[in-house]
Amino acid sequence: ACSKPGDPASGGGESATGEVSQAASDTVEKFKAVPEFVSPGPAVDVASLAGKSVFVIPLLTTNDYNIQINAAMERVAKAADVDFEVYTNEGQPNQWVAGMNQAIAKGVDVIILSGGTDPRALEPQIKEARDRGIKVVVSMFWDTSAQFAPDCSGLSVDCVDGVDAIVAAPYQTATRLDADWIAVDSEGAAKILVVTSNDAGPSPGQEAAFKDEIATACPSCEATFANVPISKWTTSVQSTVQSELVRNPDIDYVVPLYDNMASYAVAAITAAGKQGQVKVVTFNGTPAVLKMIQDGDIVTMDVGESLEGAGFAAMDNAFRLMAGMEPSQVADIVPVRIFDTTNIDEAGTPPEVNKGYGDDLEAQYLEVWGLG
Amino acid sequence: MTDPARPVLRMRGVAKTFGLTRVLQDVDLTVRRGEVHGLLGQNGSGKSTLIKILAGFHTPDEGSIELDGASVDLPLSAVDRRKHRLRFVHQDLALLPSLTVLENLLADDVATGPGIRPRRRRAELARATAQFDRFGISLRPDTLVRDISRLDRAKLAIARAVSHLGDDDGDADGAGRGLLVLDEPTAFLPHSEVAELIALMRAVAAQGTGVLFVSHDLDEVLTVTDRVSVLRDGQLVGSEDTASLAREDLVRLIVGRPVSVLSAGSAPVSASQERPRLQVSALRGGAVQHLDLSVHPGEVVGVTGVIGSGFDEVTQLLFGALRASGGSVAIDDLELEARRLSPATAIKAGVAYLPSDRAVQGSAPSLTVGENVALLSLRKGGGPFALTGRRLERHAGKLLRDLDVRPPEPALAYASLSGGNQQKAMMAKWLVTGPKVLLLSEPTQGVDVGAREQIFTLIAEAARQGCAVVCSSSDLDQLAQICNRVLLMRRGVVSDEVHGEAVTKAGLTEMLFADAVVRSPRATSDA
Amino acid sequence: MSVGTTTGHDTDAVAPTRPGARRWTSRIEAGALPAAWLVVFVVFAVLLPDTFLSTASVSNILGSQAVPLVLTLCLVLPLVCGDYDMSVASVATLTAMVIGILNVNHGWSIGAAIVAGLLAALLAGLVNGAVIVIFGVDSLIVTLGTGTVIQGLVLWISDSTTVSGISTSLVDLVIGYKLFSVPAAFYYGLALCVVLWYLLQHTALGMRMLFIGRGRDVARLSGIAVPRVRMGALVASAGLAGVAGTLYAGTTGSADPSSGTSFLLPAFAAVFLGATTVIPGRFNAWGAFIAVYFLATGITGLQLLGAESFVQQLFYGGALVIAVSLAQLARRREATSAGTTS
Amino acid sequence: MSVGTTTGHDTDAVAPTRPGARRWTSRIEAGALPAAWLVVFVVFAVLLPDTFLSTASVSNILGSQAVPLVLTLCLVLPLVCGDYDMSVASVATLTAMVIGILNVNHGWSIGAAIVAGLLAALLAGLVNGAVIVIFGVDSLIVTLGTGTVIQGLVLWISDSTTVSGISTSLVDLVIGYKLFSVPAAFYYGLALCVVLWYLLQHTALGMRMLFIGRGRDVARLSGIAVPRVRMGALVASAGLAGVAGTLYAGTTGSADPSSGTSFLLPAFAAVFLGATTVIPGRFNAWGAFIAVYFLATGITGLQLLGAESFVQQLFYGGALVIAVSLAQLARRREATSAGTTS
Ligand SMILES: Nc1ncnc2c1ncn2[C@@H]1O[C@H](COP(=O)(O)OP(=O)(O)OP(=O)(O)O)[C@@H](O)[C@H]1O
Ligand SMILES: Nc1ncnc2c1ncn2[C@@H]1O[C@H](COP(=O)(O)OP(=O)(O)OP(=O)(O)O)[C@@H](O)[C@H]1O
Ligand SMILES: [Mg+2]
Ligand SMILES: [Mg+2]
Repeated sequence: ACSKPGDPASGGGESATGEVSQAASDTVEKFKAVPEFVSPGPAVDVASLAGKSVFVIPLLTTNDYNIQINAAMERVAKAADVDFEVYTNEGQPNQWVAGMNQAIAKGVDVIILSGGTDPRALEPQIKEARDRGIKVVVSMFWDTSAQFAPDCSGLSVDCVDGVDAIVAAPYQTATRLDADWIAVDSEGAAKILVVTSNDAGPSPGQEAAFKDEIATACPSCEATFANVPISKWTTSVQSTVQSELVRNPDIDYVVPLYDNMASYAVAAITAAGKQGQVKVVTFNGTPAVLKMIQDGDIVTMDVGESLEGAGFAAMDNAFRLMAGMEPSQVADIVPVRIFDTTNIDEAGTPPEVNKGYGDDLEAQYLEVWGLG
Repeated sequence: MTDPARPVLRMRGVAKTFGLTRVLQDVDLTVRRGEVHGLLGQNGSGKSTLIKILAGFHTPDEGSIELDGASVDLPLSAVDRRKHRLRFVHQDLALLPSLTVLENLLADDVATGPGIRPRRRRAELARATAQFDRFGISLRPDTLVRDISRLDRAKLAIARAVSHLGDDDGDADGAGRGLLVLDEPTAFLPHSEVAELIALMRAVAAQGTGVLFVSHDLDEVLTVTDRVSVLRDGQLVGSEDTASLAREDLVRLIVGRPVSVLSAGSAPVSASQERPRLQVSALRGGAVQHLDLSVHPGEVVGVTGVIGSGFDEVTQLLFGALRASGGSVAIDDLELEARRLSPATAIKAGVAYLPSDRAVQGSAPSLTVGENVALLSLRKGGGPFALTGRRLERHAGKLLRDLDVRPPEPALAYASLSGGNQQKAMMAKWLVTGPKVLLLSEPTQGVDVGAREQIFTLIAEAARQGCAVVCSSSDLDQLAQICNRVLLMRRGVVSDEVHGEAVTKAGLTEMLFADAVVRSPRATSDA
Repeated sequence: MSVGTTTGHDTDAVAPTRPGARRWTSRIEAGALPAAWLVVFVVFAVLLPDTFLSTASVSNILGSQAVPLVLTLCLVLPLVCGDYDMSVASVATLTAMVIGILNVNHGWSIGAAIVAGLLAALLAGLVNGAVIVIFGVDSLIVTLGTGTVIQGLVLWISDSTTVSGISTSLVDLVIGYKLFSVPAAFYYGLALCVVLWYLLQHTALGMRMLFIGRGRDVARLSGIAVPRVRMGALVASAGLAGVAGTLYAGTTGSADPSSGTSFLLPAFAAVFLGATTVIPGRFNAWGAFIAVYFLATGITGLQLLGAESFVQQLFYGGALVIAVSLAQLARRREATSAGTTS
Repeated sequence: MSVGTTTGHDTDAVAPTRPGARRWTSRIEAGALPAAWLVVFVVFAVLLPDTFLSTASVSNILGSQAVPLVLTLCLVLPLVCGDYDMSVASVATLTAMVIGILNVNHGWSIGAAIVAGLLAALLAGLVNGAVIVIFGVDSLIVTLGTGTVIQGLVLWISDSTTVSGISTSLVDLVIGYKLFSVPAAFYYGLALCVVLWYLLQHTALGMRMLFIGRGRDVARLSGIAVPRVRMGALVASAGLAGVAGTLYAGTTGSADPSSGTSFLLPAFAAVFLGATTVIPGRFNAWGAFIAVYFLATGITGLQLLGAESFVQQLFYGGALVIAVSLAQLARRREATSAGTTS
């Protein structure tokens, strides 16, 4: 029932040059709508967890993305009367280590590595946490496509022994949506530049997903890829995009994988005088970028993810672990939505974070937790 | 028009302390229009400090200053200095080595006034050329100051100071004809140039400008000044008419006691007749074309000459501070190729070298006296990991006391010692290594009469213990006092030699300025 | 503090020469970087005749470097006076953020927002100047500290969020309007170069700054109001950083709280590289200009070649080291005979 | 190049006094930072008696700063000699990455991987030293350049990905073993402090380095092998950066290609802050130690208080500026009358 991007085309059959697969059109339509609530699993008796403690180590505490996720978590933790603490840091693995040590020393019940904190840089500490009986949830680091097994059995890639639950991030889902949307929007004739960032964990997987999706959704579309390391976003995204536009003047879609690269891509297009010819399509749904859809004609689509949803899902797993239950293993737990000119106003004017993913997400979670 | 009777400068009750050190106390000083006024005193007596107060660099703790009869706010502002035409040649010349000659020349002109006004490069250049012609300076305006000789630097600083004094708009709006302040300008100058400078001062004074002149050379002072003021330990011990003073009176005023060495021609240390300790053959490099020289233990050999003759490079070449292009150097039985000499090998061979540039080559002024003095003796501790620390302070303290460095306090910053004491501390640094060969370059430049005497004693003492001493200097008086033998260099070769009884100031002067035809270098050098 | 990070002192031994000779090598030295630029340009022009030589590519090279150029230029002023300013990137971010917040969130007109942003920058410069000049503290550490404080302030006022939707009139002013298909931003940088060049090379004030940088005490003895000029340079540097921030806001139409700092080290590299050319041995505006565009030309060429990003980094770092070494070699060539090895 | 970034020169006039007086203010100055540390400690101890004063928290403060401390210490060596090394953070990343790749991807034993990582670091140091000392190029720009090259190399060899799963025996060596519940890493940093302190304060070599930094000419004329010592300091600095990289790899059990660079500016801030204490006016090991832990104490206290990120930045930057200004004020107190306001 719930088809997602990447599912084999259900009805479209072979697509010819200039054609778009039916699956892509269907997917785009589906994801333009308000996402439906996906239940994380059986009900949890959260009231019995009062007084337990959750410790969050976000990727960093100086960006809006993590701040919003933290805020959502904090809200429900308060509702559940669970101790909640966020470890402030600037994104250095060294600081995360100190955070882990702090949490372990405090003897908290659950540690949530939230919003991109790399558990691979914390293996020793995660093992120590396990030895002390502290549960570890990794949220928004691994992609939905990753298989997950707590003991790493049968997993080849990237598993970290001692992680008890994950909340998968919709990176590749979103990237596939980018591809599908472009296929539909261009009516099967897009020349696409994807700006990747190989040193961002999910980027290589997203690149592969984009190639895969565009090949099925729009065989006649062409995609090229350019890599800009995270540390060079400020100084290099603009010139890289501009150079690529020079190299290949036919490019009409630029896909920076993440919102944080989008403004530089916009600057490149403006500076090249290609407003109206080249569109930017990206992912994250930060209000600043959604606003660009409202304001101008360069950013035309942004796949939004509900940061509230990510926070709730992480807390849901924390609750389950504290209650001694199996963690939730629903892959597509974080709501995702396509925002383009047709539905952008549902995100608010000006757009607000968490708006546009349905109004009752929190209520529905509270119901699962018996707090509703 | 200003009243001719009004003095150019009147300082009253000026006092200055640095931290807890009283450097100037209740100093009254008056410089009249058209007079050359000598300011004398031992190293550290406060002369330069007084001058830097006039330059607006230091703020006096007490006291007042009148310029052309009008009292001025303290610290003296650049505007007042400009208005009353105060011009300076500072002790260290206050040039910036990394900038060009032209830029240095313009420093005072651009220092004040509206900043955004455009520079008129052609006019600047024309003025510079005129100045250079007037002072006989043959320099390209775009040469860096660090690339020119010390003599040229001194001339440049003097030219810069005097450049506006001759302008004709003097005596306008209450300003007088100005004051020219020269803080030891002659330290770097050879005789002929000193004579020119004296003439210049006279000429400037004749226009009605006051001249304040600092020097340690009493003969100069007696020659040129109309009046002198003497500072001792920061206090003014007297202002007198020069005419009323004999040389001995001056010395007594400065030092507070009579100094005997200065009065008589010296009795040079006698050289022993063993085989030479230092043997130099066919040395060349820098401006030196060819030099053969042998120095016996206990012998003090002076090298002098005019600027550019290479006399001052002899010691640098012998130490490896300047790389030689050929020749050989033997110290006792150790033969060394001159081209291979480096300070490290020279030191290992028992050579010590006191450079003339104390602040840059001789010391690290920001480090302590103890560290500066002990740097070399560390090597004797064996290996790179000899312990320092408290032992260093004790060791250095003893050295300082032995050489009467005042204060003998190893923890002080080296820069806070006065010039003479800095030089004594440097002597301590080298003498403790027990050198076989002692190379000196202008060892008493800027050193007062008292300290000068002590340094001479140290040199004599080193010679007595078997050191071979080579001293390059342009100070003939000094050479006459310490040397057994003096070589005169001309165009890179030794052109003449004086020994024995002939080593007197008069004898040397005669040799230096004799219009003698240069004889064959081989024949005249060390036979 | 005597840890001292004076930039103006000469570390090298003297390189004595006859004046004629000095001229000659100095010219080689001055020409090393422009020559390298030319070589890079020609190589890419041959390799990529169609793309690299196109108007679009040239306009890309010129237009995309306005922010780095202005940040590099603003370092010139304090460096000439012998002071470091490590806070410029943070100040630029502050200005961009103030403009963004006032214009977008508080509905100020873009003009008023820019004025407020620049005032904030100047205020930061005043604080730098006061602590450095009045208290007499080492500039490097003070500006590292104030830079961090400003970074914290930016996070505070922005709530750590990116502000987008800055008035398109600013965007037009910066990259919208074009002359010879090169965005306006380039001409602002160029104009600033001209101003700085005039200031440093052709006014009394420029010479005062140079004197201060090369010898503070000597400058004072010459009657230069050292504290005032140093202060002025630090304030001007912050003000220009504010201009860079304005251009940055105009380029992306948004202000984000953290990205600006990545401009800092490249700006330092460029300003030091620029000091090897035009007037070798001195920080100068045209040298900075050439350095920034030399590096940008190489990077853009590599991008057009499709080289990976690590190749760009290798080029960037390698070009820096090699260009400086070459300039130094030209200078040392004749100095060797003087035996003045370090 | 005479743009000169010599670190050893004193910008301030000397403040000579009678020995007694000098000692007294010098002691106040030296004590300013430790006193500030104590104040910060006491404030948080009072505010957070349970959490801040716990063994766990103290051990966390001590243990988590090993990498920053070692990076700060490795800057001391070239700075004493008057050279900047801006490549240390990149070198540390390189070592961590070499260890990760060889150990994880190529199955080398951890010991062999560490040796290879440290050799890579030393090689980087040799390149730095060769270009700076032999070619005589300005250290700041050279190391900015080599740092970028090394960063590019790291991206290259790692394919821009994080390598995880480094042998647990390294992890145990770094943070597994504990003494008084403080991880071993802290004691490595401490031991390094002792070694550097001994080297700089108690050996002839240390004094030679000091003379090279403060007066290269006098050092040369005193027979010191200036090029060799400078080279040595740069190589040692890179080697210690390699040690920092090893500790980093051991702390996280992984190596990522980009996070290391964020250590650079904090390390510079700490080493300059450290130069205001213990031996004011000189870069020194214990000063660096105190500076690192002073800042870490404040930051940890704020974290435990739950203060927001920006508050930490305000503290960090503010503490830096205020501590340095206070130390300077103590020194100026008596020098004021000298009128040496430059
Ligand atoms: N900036 C300063 N701070 C502290 N003490 C200083 C400073 N400048 C000079 N002194 C001290 O003041 C005293 C007077 O120094 P000054 O330079 O005026 O002596 P001088 O008479 O010019 O000596 P010389 O003949 O050697 O030039 C010396 O003891 C010196 O150490
Ligand atoms: N380090 C240097 N840099 C540039 N030029 C130099 C240097 N040393 C000497 N010269 C030049 O070489 C020429 C000879 O200088 P030298 O030092 O040999 O003269 P000198 O006879 O020793 O006179 P002085 O008394 O000035 O030292 C001078 O014109 C001088 O400008
Ligand atoms: Mg004096
Ligand atoms: Mg000479």
